[in-house]
Amino acid sequence: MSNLILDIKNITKSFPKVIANNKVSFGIKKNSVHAILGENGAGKSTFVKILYGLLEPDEGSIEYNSKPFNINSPAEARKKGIGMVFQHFSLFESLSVRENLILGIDETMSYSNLEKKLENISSQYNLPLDLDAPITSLSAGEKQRVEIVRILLQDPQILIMDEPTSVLTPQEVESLFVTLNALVKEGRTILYITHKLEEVISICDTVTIMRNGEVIDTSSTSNFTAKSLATKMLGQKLDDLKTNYEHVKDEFNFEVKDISCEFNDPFLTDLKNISFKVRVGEIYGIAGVAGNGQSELMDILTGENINISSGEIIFNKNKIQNFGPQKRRDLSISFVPENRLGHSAVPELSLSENILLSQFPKNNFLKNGIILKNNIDDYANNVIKNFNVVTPGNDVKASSLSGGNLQKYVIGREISSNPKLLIISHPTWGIDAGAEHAIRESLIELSQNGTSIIVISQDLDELLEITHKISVIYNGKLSNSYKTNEVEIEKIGLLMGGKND
Amino acid sequence: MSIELIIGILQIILIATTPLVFAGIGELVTEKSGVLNLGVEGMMLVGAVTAFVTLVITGSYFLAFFISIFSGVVMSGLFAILVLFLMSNQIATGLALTIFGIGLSSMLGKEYIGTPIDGLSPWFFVIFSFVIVFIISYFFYKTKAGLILRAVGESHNSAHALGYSVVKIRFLSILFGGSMCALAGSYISICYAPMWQEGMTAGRGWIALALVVFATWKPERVLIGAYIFGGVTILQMNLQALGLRFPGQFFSMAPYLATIVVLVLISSNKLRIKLSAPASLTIPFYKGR
Amino acid sequence: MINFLPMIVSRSQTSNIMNFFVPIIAIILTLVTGSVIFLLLGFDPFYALYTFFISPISSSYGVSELLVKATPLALIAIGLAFCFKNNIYNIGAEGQLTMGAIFGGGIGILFHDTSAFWLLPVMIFAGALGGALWGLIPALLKTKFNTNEILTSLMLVYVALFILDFLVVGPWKDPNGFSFPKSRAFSESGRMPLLFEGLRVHFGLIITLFLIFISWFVFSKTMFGFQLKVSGFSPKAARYAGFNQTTLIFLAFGICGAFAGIAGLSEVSGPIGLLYRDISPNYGFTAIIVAFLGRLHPVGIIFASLIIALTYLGAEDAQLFLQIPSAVGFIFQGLVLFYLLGAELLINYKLTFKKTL
Amino acid sequence: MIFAFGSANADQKKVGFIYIGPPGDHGWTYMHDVGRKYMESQLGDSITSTYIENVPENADAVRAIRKLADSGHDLIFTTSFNYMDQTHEVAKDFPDIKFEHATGYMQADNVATYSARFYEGRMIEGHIAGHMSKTGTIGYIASFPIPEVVRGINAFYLAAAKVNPDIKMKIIWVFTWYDPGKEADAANTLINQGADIIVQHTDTYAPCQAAQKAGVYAFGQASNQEEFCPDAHLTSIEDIWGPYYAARAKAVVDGTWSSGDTWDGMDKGMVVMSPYNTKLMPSSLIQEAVNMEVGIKDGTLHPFTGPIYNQAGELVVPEGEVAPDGMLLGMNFYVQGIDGEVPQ
Repeated sequence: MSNLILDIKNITKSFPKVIANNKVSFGIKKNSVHAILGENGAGKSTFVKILYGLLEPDEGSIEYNSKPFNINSPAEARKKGIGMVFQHFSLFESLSVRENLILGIDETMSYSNLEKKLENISSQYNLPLDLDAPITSLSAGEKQRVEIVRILLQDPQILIMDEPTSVLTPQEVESLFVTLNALVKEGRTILYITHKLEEVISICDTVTIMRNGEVIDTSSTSNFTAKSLATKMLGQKLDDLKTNYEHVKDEFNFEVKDISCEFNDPFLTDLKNISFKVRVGEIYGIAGVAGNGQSELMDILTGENINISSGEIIFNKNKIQNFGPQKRRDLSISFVPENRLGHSAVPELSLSENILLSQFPKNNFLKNGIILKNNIDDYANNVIKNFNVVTPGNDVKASSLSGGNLQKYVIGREISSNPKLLIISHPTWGIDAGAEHAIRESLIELSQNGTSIIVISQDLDELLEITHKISVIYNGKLSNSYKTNEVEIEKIGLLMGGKND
Repeated sequence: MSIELIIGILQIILIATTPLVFAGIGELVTEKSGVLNLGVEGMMLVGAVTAFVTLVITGSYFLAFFISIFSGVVMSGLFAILVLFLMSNQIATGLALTIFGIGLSSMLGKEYIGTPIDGLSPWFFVIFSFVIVFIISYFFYKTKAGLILRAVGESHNSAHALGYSVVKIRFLSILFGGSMCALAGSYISICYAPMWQEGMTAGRGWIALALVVFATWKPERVLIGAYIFGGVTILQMNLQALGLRFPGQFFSMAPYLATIVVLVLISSNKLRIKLSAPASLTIPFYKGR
Repeated sequence: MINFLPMIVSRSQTSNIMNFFVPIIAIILTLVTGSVIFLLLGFDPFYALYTFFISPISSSYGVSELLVKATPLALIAIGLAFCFKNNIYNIGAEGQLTMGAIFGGGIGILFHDTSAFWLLPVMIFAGALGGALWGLIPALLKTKFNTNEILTSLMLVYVALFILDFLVVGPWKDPNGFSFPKSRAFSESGRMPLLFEGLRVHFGLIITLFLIFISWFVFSKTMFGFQLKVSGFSPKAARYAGFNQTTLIFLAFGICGAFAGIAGLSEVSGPIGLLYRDISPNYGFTAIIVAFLGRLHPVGIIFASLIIALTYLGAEDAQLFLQIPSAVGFIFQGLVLFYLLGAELLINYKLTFKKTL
Repeated sequence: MIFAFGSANADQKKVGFIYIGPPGDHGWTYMHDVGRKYMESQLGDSITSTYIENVPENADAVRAIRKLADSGHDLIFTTSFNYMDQTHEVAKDFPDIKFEHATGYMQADNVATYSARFYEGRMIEGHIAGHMSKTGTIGYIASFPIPEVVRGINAFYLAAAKVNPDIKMKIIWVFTWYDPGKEADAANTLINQGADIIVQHTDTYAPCQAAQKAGVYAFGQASNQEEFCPDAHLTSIEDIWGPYYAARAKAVVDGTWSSGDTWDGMDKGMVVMSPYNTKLMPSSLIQEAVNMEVGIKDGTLHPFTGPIYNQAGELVVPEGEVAPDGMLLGMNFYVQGIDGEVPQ
């Protein structure tokens, strides 16, 4: 008998353009926290989807407690004692917590039994829940709690956690770790998927490092430092990015004054008295846990929503709060919203056509409402060339590009129009390390040329890396701003958790 | 107005509204699972003709309803295969189903127009229409299976991630919708106006579709919506019969205008629609992402 | 375990070859199924198909009739394309057609004894206006009250038909018509000129081809067409771009209504020449099939309108020569649309056969 | 494309029919089809006949009519009012083909018109209703406000009021010829409002069935509907087109056809009352009805005999006179005593 609960052998899975998993093999010890570490696009998600029965591998096999493990669906996986907490919660927003929990149980269970069991779980692992609340009213941390409780109801042997901390405040991360430790103590095994080095060091026993769909190494975490892990994970050393404050001018060219916005909609977060100022050439970061009003604020900054309750937005002395996106672009403001597919780009249209989306009033693209295709193609080709977008041409559908390439293309489209202010949300969400690096570099370069940039991001590391100033949005309120190179990370963590100064 | 008159009017309204309730609740279940089937009228017609023809041939009411419901399953199954497996546009496919149903029903019924049958008393079905609404309501809000169905309509990706078979659940919901539409049709040709005539459902399928929005996807409210429409239709006839001097065309328009007005009133509260409409409605589910 | 079930895989570019072949595949499958149906009904399938699809257009008169029937279908369908591209499901074109006939026909009745060159253009304009106004009601309800346009546009069909009924039995009835439900005839200058002596194909065809050309230009070359497309594919991207979606909805409904209105007017001022209750054999609904069958593309719509028109003509010939019930025409329409929608999968996805574990 | 017609005999004449509905509807189109078959049986090999069903009353009708003309038909019957302009449009291109348009009022050298005086039957129905109604309330289901329907209502009322001056008519316009559900609803509504006799001027037998179920009386429409509602059915007005069709086809065969306007009634057998229901009606009343038929046939009895007043109380037909055909043809008002107004 080995002490491996899972033995993965030569799992291969390919998609039309990419081999997502190439002969993945490693073992997971019983009663441990096992990390799978890798950049976005390294193949972690594909692997866990195979393990959980959501995808079928092309080749390879898995042994579970030394027996062949063949499953075709998550239901079977759960029956065999494997549970999974998804990165993007698989919750039903308009249903209640109770209903969501019931959906996670396979056997039929009477309501009274369910509630007894819930009480036990809640107290045992310190996971309090309001059963009647609709999911949409919960914070990200609470939603994750629902996910975890839903899985614990099944009493799983293996718990897969997919990037569990990406939407949590540092304090919530702490309490998650307490819960995970309690679970391991009981003899459960945790498979922890992440790209965050510190988490691997602090909580995991063993780590499997993946890159480009292949396993690079599996070893005890005690053999690694954060730095050595990073080197293995990234493969090659990327230059450190340098923020410097020298080029930031003293004058402000953008100001948000006391903006409030009431939506009267449980799916949205009301914005309360938001104020901040941005200097010429400054990168201003807005941190915060997802769902605290970022997208609502973004809509107001871009002009997609101009129905604010009160307040002003001033750019170069123009009051622009009533301007739509087009009028703001006329003033040389550019935007890149979070979602590439269907927001900043139309997946069904060609790259060329996507240029027109935000650039149509400029650059001689139109003559009497008629599209001048050649000029657009030229612009598209320049973006592709200058921003190293990997694509067969400008006429392929946007949806056919990888996340990183499309994001480079979208950001390149905006930067190429020489904006005086760029407002960008989650610039490197869900893309590979190389593209991430390139995008951050180009943002820094842009600011050095005198463009002010506002970055909204949940990725605190990213903000710490590139911004000059940082503030935190929590429950629709924006904190004071701090110089990024002076602020303590604990301070930001507290602000993200709503502990105000 | 005397009590008898009012009771009489209510009876007529009950009889006239019942097919709308059947078709409406069937479509509601389909939509609740995230699929919009605009083929209601076509399925009702095929349901009506198969019931009638079966009754004429076999003389068995049971077989008539059984075969009719089976025809609804076949018709909606055709739709389900197209939208679930071939991922076709739900709106276009539903319209195609209606056109196909119009043609098919008049083909099947050609030889049977004007064949006399003994109509069946509507009252069992009138009561059943209320029962089925409450069964569906219980099913949705008190059973696990109903919860799963709602969850699939809410977010097929989450439901899939939890291991529920989105396609299977939608398939069954579509089949249930189809069988209820066929039942509505067979009620029309066996109970309501016992005969077969081409196109005899006369647009009731479209009204049933409006009812679902009316009802903001809540089963009990299908009843309310259906009875508002049925009520207005019968009341305008009563007003005409009382000799009110007003152009009859405007009386006949009343149910349609009332539908528009109520739809406007209900949907002008955007939030309510957003909260109650199945979030995945009309969005095809594509597994191999 | 190895199985050979096909897998569905998304294509990086929509397949142009498939774009062309899919409608042809659909038609072939329809013909095959049609043969089976005819066989089951006890007819020689080849002769039946010949009667259905060839014999109706084997004379210049037949071709002219095909065009007469296809003209309103194509015109309404191209109008619907403006809506459908924008993901607006206007299924009330029949009502907009009726209103166009009422507005334009109203002018024709008012000037029934006028002979002037301006009469027809004014009628066409009024027809477009009437259709557009009727189309704008669901647009208004959708943008202002968030009301589902499928249902409102449909309800308005019934309302329009009752209004037409009211007018032809009431205020607009022919004073010399013994109270029959029909209006006076329009004057000769209020009629669509015929294109060929002795054939019914009329100037409406030219208008339709012109408007289809304009629509093609708008869809493929102009910013407005681009806006419709973007707003149809992803409304959020349209908002990001700063397109005014309310305006787009109004424009799409207005254009569609105007086209349907012109179709209605050219029907009453073309082959009919007056107003009565039953001016359209459901052109407004059939055009929805045409629009989808033509894949919302102008050229596709032209072909689709001819095919669907042929199913009607064929159904008449099949009755006359083979005593096949007229309903078979509907069955063919349903079938061709089913096959098309099913086969459309091939455009956006491809099937790959590979072994799986 | 005429090869579909392997005509056995070169002299054989071909007769075509354009139908508004399906021939099985047991209403209007059904009776035309019965007439067509009667014609075939009478004329034997000297003719053949075909029809096109479900032809909408719009521009499509022209093509359907022309198709009949093109495929060698010698005589074409177009059997609904709104085929009028279409019939004339085709007829002027085929001067050698004879056309017959039902219920219209425009003739040409090769276009004759024909219609039946259904209102004569309404008079008898009214008379029966006046006797049979206990509640004194008649329910009348009307389709569209066209003269033929209004004429029927007036003829019915005048006869009924003669028997029972207090008789009341309740009229529901359903704006369809053809929606069984709606027709049944209308019948039930009328019954609920106290009508104990249902009269219909729509095409399906749903009203008669509703009356049967409710235990009240009903008159059928177009064909004998007794088999659908044996305990309610008093009589029906039957449209008997067969003899006319046979005569006109014969005229074509003989080469004696000429245009004209035929508006025949009971005297020529174009309007026939279905057998009176002996279970429900006293024999004396049946005898009265039969006597009325005789009177109508020999011209001593006319449904619109003065004095007739309109709703405003104006005398429209003076005492002792009968309404001229011109007035009947375009009748669009209710006579005095009927509640409500003609929709227009």
